[in-house]
Amino acid sequence: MTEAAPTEAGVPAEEGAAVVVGFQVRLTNFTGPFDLLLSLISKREMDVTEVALATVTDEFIAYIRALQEQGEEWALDEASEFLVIAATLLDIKAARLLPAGELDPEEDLAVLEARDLLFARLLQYKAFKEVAARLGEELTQEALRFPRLVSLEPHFAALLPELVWKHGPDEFAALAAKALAPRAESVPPSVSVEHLHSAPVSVREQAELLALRLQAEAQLSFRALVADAPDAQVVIARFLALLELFRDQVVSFEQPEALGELTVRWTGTGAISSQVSDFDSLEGEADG
Amino acid sequence: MADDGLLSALEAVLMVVDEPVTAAQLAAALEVPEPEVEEALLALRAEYDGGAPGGRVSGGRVRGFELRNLAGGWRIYSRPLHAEAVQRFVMDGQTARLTQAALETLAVVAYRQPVSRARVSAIRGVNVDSVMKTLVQRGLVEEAGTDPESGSMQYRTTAYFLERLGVKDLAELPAISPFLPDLEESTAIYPGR
Amino acid sequence: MADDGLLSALEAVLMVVDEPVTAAQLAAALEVPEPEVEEALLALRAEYDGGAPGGRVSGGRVRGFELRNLAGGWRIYSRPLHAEAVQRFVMDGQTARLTQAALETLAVVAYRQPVSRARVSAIRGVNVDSVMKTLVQRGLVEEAGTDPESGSMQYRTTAYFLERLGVKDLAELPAISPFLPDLEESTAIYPGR
Repeated sequence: MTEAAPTEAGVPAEEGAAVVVGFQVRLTNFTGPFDLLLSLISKREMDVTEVALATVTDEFIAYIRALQEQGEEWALDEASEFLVIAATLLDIKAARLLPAGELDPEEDLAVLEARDLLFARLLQYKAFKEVAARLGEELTQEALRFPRLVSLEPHFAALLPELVWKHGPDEFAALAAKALAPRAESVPPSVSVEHLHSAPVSVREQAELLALRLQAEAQLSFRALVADAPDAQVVIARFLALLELFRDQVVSFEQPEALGELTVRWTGTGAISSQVSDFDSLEGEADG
Repeated sequence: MADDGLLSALEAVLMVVDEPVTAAQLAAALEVPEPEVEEALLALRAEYDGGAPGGRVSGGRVRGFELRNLAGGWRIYSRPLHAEAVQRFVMDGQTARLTQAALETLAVVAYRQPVSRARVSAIRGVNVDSVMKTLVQRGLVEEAGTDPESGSMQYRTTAYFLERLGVKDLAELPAISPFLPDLEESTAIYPGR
Repeated sequence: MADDGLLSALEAVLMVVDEPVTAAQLAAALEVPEPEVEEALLALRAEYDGGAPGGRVSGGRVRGFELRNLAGGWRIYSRPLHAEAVQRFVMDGQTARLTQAALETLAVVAYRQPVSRARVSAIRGVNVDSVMKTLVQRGLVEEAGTDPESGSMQYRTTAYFLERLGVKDLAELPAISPFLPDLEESTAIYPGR
């Protein structure tokens, strides 16, 4: 993965770009994962296509990683939304790295569906973002006009009908409590768990497990490595873990023919690399 | 064609309104049929804009104020050309600009209303609870009852939003991409879940 | 003779200011010498009264509003000729109920008095100028002198408010949560405020 974090994405900053002294990467606050994704895609002057998504995945991951390293205080629930997108991007990328047909048809379909849904959501967001910009311009323009809003002349004011008043002291106090309550912005951020339908699987843990097994056996088939996986998520996690280990150059793959048996060989020396996964360290943030 | 007496009486009432007022309300106060009031309002608007009202020979000058039909009612505004001068006298927080997050949330509510927070969150990809609260507090968005199916609170834009935007009703909002997919709330973009 | 640009700018300001403004204030805001402003104000007044302003050939119609110079300040009022129509409008049109915004503003004044408009705006996160005006007009709130430090006008509730609420004095207002922080900061959806 490229380590270059994106700088200065071409999207207006919200409450100013966050800059921490001593850190070279300048980050812009985005209003959400789609905002970031669109910005990355437009920076590369590409259409919203599969190619674009696969290419920007690394930058997307790098961006959220850089945010973390910078100690950026972002709302945890927003972080988890970023992670959902990141996970989808990674799945799409992973699918592209495989020779056609490697995934079983069901999983393949799932990746395709995820990709299409991501495209659709991204397009939807893009449309709203564009129309929001127009609304913003119109609101700004409209703010140049001031309505006539003057107090009634006393002789007219005297004609106002008697006020209908239905609040007792307690109701009024409740109203005051509400009006004086700290506003939304002061409420501590809470983590949304709506999208978490099942326990997350740690890619890092799976990588460590695989590394131990591979170190012990020197080489194993992928089939053997996932034989004890209880569900599809663990299989996916192990697959992603292998990609990470491959990146770290501690394993090599051998596959004599398409769709044939995939053999994984341990090529690393010394202790297991602790730097297992970008993605996983983020996941730890979300579920920890 | 509206007579001078009606134009003048309308102007007198418009001087004391503090929110957009409908032709029907004006008709009731003036005891004149509503269509006549509507015609007179259009004549006044044209006149303030420098046109020649109802059959007059020559137009007048462009006035420093304008009559506009917004958010379902008529109201007098200062002309944008003079905003700088007016601002020195009217201390008003109205010019505060909304952040991008607030604008996007407002846009989704405007085009998808009535809509739940969860649905807006799904479209924007982020939690919108606090932004929505602030929009409600600013009077741009209001609660619109609970959805009978899901039981979740629905939100819609207010008349004040229309007024701030300078439009008469929701149909006047700029068109949004016609190819916009109308995705349901699902956030299940993650495969295998 | 006053040019149309100056007349128009003056109208813009006069249409939206609530308090009478002096020729000197207008001259400063528009960056025009005071005698020119005075001349223009007289021309406007004559024009609204149906006269031919500054050398124009023919006069217009008598407007439903008039420009008056009271106690050294200028302000636009509705013309007394139409008082009957205006009265009918005020009596039917005005809602006899306080809006939610007015109630909440009143609640903040009641529990934080004496308090300035700026402070109430900060607490509520919205501009409260016009609702405060309504509350004063309704006799529920009154001016309570200026704050010696900031020089801003302070507001307090009136005896009429206590009467409507059904309590004898302020001490009888039910206590509200003692844990409420006294937050001044303005809302975070507006950048740079």
